[in-house]
Amino acid sequence: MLLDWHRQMTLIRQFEETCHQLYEAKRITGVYMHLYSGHEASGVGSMAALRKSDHVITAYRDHGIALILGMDPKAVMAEMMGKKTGSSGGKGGSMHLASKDHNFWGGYAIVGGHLPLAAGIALEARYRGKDDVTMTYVGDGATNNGYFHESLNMSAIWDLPVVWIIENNGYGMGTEVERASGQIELHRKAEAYGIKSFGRVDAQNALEVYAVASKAVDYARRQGPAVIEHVTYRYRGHGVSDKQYDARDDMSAELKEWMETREPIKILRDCIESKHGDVGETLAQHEAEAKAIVADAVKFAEASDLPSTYDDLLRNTYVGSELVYKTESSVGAGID
Amino acid sequence: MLLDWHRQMTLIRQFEETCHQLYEAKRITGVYMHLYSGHEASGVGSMAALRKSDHVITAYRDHGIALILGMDPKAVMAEMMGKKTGSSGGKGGSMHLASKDHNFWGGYAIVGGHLPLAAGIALEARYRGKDDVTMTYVGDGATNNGYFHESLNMSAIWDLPVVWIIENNGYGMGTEVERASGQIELHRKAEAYGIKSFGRVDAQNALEVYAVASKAVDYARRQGPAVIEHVTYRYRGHGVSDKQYDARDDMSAELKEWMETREPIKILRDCIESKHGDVGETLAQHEAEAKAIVADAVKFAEASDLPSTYDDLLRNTYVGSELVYKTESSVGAGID
Amino acid sequence: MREAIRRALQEEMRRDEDVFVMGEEVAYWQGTHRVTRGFLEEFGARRVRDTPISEMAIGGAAVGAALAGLRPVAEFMTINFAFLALDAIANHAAKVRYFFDGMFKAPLVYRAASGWGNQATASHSHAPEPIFAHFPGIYVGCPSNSLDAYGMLKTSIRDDNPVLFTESIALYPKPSPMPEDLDADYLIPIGKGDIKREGADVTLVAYARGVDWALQAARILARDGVEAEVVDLRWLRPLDMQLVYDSFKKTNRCVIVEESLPLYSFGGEIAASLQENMFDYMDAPIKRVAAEDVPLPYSKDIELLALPDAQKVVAAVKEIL
Amino acid sequence: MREAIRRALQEEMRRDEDVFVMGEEVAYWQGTHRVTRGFLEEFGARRVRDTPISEMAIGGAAVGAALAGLRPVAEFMTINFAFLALDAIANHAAKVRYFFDGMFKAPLVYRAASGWGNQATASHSHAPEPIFAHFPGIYVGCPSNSLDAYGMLKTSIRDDNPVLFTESIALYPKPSPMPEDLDADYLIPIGKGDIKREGADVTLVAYARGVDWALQAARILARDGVEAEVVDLRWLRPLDMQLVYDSFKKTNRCVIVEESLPLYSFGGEIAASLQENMFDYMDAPIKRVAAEDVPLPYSKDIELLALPDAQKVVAAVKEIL
Ligand SMILES: Cc1ncc(C[n+]2csc(CCOP(=O)(O)OP(=O)(O)O)c2C)c(N)n1
Ligand SMILES: Cc1ncc(C[n+]2csc(CCOP(=O)(O)OP(=O)(O)O)c2C)c(N)n1
Ligand SMILES: [Mg+2]
Ligand SMILES: [Mg+2]
Repeated sequence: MLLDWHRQMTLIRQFEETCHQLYEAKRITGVYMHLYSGHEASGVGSMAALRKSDHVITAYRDHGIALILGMDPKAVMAEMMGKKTGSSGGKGGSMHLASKDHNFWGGYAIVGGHLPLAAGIALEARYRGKDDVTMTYVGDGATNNGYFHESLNMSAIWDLPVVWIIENNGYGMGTEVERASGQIELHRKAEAYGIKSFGRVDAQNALEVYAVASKAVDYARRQGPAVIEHVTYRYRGHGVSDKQYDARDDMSAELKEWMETREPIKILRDCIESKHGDVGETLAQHEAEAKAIVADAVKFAEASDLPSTYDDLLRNTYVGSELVYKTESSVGAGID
Repeated sequence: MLLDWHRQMTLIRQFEETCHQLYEAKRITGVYMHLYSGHEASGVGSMAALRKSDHVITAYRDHGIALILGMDPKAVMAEMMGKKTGSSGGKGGSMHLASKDHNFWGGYAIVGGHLPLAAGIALEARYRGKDDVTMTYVGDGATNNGYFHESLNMSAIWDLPVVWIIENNGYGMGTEVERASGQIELHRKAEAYGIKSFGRVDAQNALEVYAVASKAVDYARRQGPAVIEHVTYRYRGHGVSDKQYDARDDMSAELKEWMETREPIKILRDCIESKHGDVGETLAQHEAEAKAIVADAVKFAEASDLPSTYDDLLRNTYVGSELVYKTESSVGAGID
Repeated sequence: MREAIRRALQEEMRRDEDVFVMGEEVAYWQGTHRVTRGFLEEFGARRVRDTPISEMAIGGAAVGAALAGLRPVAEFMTINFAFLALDAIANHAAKVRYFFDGMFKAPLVYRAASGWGNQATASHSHAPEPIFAHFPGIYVGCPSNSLDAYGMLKTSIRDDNPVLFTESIALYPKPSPMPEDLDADYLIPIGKGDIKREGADVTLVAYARGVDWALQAARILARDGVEAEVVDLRWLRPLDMQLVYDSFKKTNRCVIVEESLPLYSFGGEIAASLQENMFDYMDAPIKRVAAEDVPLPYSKDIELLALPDAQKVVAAVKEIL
Repeated sequence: MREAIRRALQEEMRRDEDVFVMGEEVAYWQGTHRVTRGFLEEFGARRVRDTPISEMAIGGAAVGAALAGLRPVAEFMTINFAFLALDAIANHAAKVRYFFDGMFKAPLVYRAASGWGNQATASHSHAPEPIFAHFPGIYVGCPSNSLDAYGMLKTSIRDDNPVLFTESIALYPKPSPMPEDLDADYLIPIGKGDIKREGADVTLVAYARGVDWALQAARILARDGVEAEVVDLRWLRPLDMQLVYDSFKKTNRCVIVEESLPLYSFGGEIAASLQENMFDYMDAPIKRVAAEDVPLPYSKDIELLALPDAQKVVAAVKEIL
């Protein structure tokens, strides 16, 4: 399992750093792309606690989630470039990845907007008496939005099987948690809803993440909503158009420290080695694989076509309705 | 002081019960009127902790608040009837009472909508270095709305001098607190914002309310936001168009019990008597006064005119701008 | 109209186990407007769900439940409160299919009581259907009588797209004819308008409560020998403009009637399309009758001054005859 | 235009101690669009306030602070996020004066970056000014160049009414002329439109970024000897319709240009008023150029298909010449 985690995390890092380079090189365009570099253990460790029939939903920092679920890196990279072959046909881009086959419901761009969707998805499970869990990722900054409040409360009163994972990477864009939230231990917000909190986890350590997530998922399956706070860090700033690291030395110093002392891939590697001894070769192989996979993905994406017709533009605004409508019948008695 | 409280509470009860009768008699029209009967001690006890320069804001259950502040019952009753002489010129009605002279900012009808206004009003005090407090009343049901979350959090990070008083009367319309909120001890929601909670108070007892409110007001003045939960009950249902008491026996039984065992005016009367001995005459006098004041108010209101012209309709949509505008000057160098 | 809506909803819940109701006071309180009266008893708390006062969550949870395969009918107690759900409605319900290029569908219905004129005061006095209909990705239906409400709501529930379905508060108590042998599959196609009265002299275009005013005005005008044709668009999105064009070709005159505020609204859209596409048929300017352009007051006489009515429609028609 | 807005705001904050800025990332981050660059340093954290991601609270706290006597300039990072504040804006800021029949005033400005065309995807791709301008009680200003932005923002800050002031993202980097000796009291009256180009053959009505497209189209048309008059309304509420009428009396032809979605929007309102009031001057149908009626996509070529541009304006003009 640990080796597989390493493979996943290596792939994510490779994918994200490549996206960064492609954006700098203007081979990926647009204004919004938020990378998961630094967050890898948060996603990998927590999603390892899920089973196939469970559900996943997140915000715009969604590349890592998509890859962990097993979405094809080709289709994901093609989506970055807005290609027809992209996982969302080029309509959604970086912020709107999703995969029906993986119960991955997306990828949303309005802060907090996906949280009530998570409640609704979990409601379907309760409604049908299934015990599938909806794993929901939400940022620290988003916890200050009304959507967070209303959604967590709804999950509480309806005992919905949601695991609310607060990915606390210290910032909402340029705002530190301390300046945005009256409660800085974000997991304690669960108290306001009577939701069980599984506390705060060092999310640079995939094993710790997994241990807590397993408990929370199990609890959600059997009882109701759970909250976990993942303490992590973003390596590439808020998003690709974020130039704050150049602007703020304190941030780049902080970043340096995180990368040196709390690098998730290194932490995982260390504990793999402490368990299995020297696996250097396998791990090196993962990196080689990751490079190859991402290189292929880029090739595939760049070779694909952009949607270009009016038909491409209009398609899927609505479902074509298959209803057969009867004609109106004759009219009689009054009714209010 | 206690005698004055009794006078206030008696006046409110008389005013509200009269409003109820007038509505039943269709002498007050419209669809929304939410009475403060049963809540008297909550408002009287807490506002006794304020000083003249403090601010007050509430939702639509605002008659009692207006009267406690000393608004003229004539103008308030005229507002119920939508008269020109009403405190809001007939534009606002029951849900939109306010008085600039009393720093009473209203009376708002959208659940939770007044909460960020409270934060903004308190911000003005902080901004100017004044220590005036903004006393804010909010219902139990409203605490489940996004407005509540965002407003309390904002008051916390900015250390705003707001006392958030949750008037928990057990219901939001027909929904019990238990069915609407994951956290049923509403004061504990303060935890989510790192706001100091002054706990839960029996708000049928004006003295207990006053004791806690005084501490909270003092804290808000010197430090920052405070939360208090007032446990109270509504005697006249949610609003005048609420026919639930006829529909639900459990509710009317519950009401009966509250009126018999926790009647705020009786509780106050008992402790006045335990302190000052027999004051029956004075209290009877209060009732007589209240009847007279309200009867006058009704007479005044019914004798007043309704606004009726287009000018009445349009007036005060905007402030007539007094700006003197210069003419456009000639154009030169470019600027982005 | 209330009974027809209640019946349609009840029959659809009986027909399809996936259809459920959520909203403020829909269950124990029996619905603020009594549309879900008896539903809790019949369908139980699993399918008739009271929510907290959380419009953002109501709006968004309906999307999630629909994505996952249910058919939520989410009620906003009044459309005014749906302002708090604009993002959930316009940015999520209406776009979730497009974001992912058709990967998902969101078969949901938002129901909301709409309209004013009962001294509800400014923040509770709106008929803002055109504002919501501005956004593509959702349909907007606004019935004007019982039978239409029945057929339109059934269609809305069965359709695989999100629908905002508004119900004029003023029409709830109004009785209107229903067929004795009403077919439980009586469905009114989305986007299909209806001629509510035929006439050759002027076209009155309206929806929902506006149709009432238009029909009253038509009766008054008939006394003076003026025959008005009343076009009930029924849906604000998609718009059945062809029906309006065909009527206008005959009458060459048009007055548009709505309960909403006047600016950037229904009247503007219809008038603009008409002059753009029917220019050669225009014998007179197209007129608009709507609310006065003010926040609406509590006091009853001035509120009535602001409210459209048949007389205002008649006056507008007379200006262009 | 960015610099002009920054300068106007900075000068007003220097002039009046009661003017302050609040919004997401306006302080330490220097403003997402850099409009408040340097403000934290100059004015300090008391007057330049970062907020949490709480649009409802931003919208409502501005109202409270204004009621209490301050002059907040509250920024929504983009207008898309103001959807979450529709209730605070339309039901509170716009109505608080009316509720209480003039007892209070709310002198505040909501600033928001607006517009699309940069692959921001559907939920972040709106220019919905007309939706907000639907509601009486607030003014809506939408400048098209630096000098207008400067004068309009100053007026908005000094005026005692609430104003929604939107800034086209596409115009931020655009340089446009400013007077050398610009008067710090240069104020553009609320509701005053402006002729941006004179011409006798056709009237192009626009605002904000639409003015850019109209002016480009006018230059192209001039090559074929067609002289277009470009009317920049500048404010969507109140509307300077007289300016449009006067131009139309001369040209008898009109095309309306906007960045917004097409239905229930700006083009509809202007076209409807024109045909209603200028019927006798109409020589051709009034045309509308707006976004395509779809949620907007990420992929760049199809996004450009949906975006209005000068060529679309030219084509519309040619249809009615
Ligand atoms: C409602 C809303 N307001 C503002 C934004 C702009 N915005 C995008 S991401 C972001 C910060 C979110 O921070 P956080 O929740 O901590 O997530 P992170 O980016 O750190 O993963 C903001 C303010 C938005 N997309 N939606
Ligand atoms: C946003 C919004 N949603 C719904 C309503 C309808 N409504 C009016 S009062 C009310 C109940 C509020 O209950 P609570 O906050 O407990 O206050 P109380 O009436 O008990 O004093 C509701 C749902 C509203 N006015 N605003
Ligand atoms: Mg963060
Ligand atoms: Mg209550």
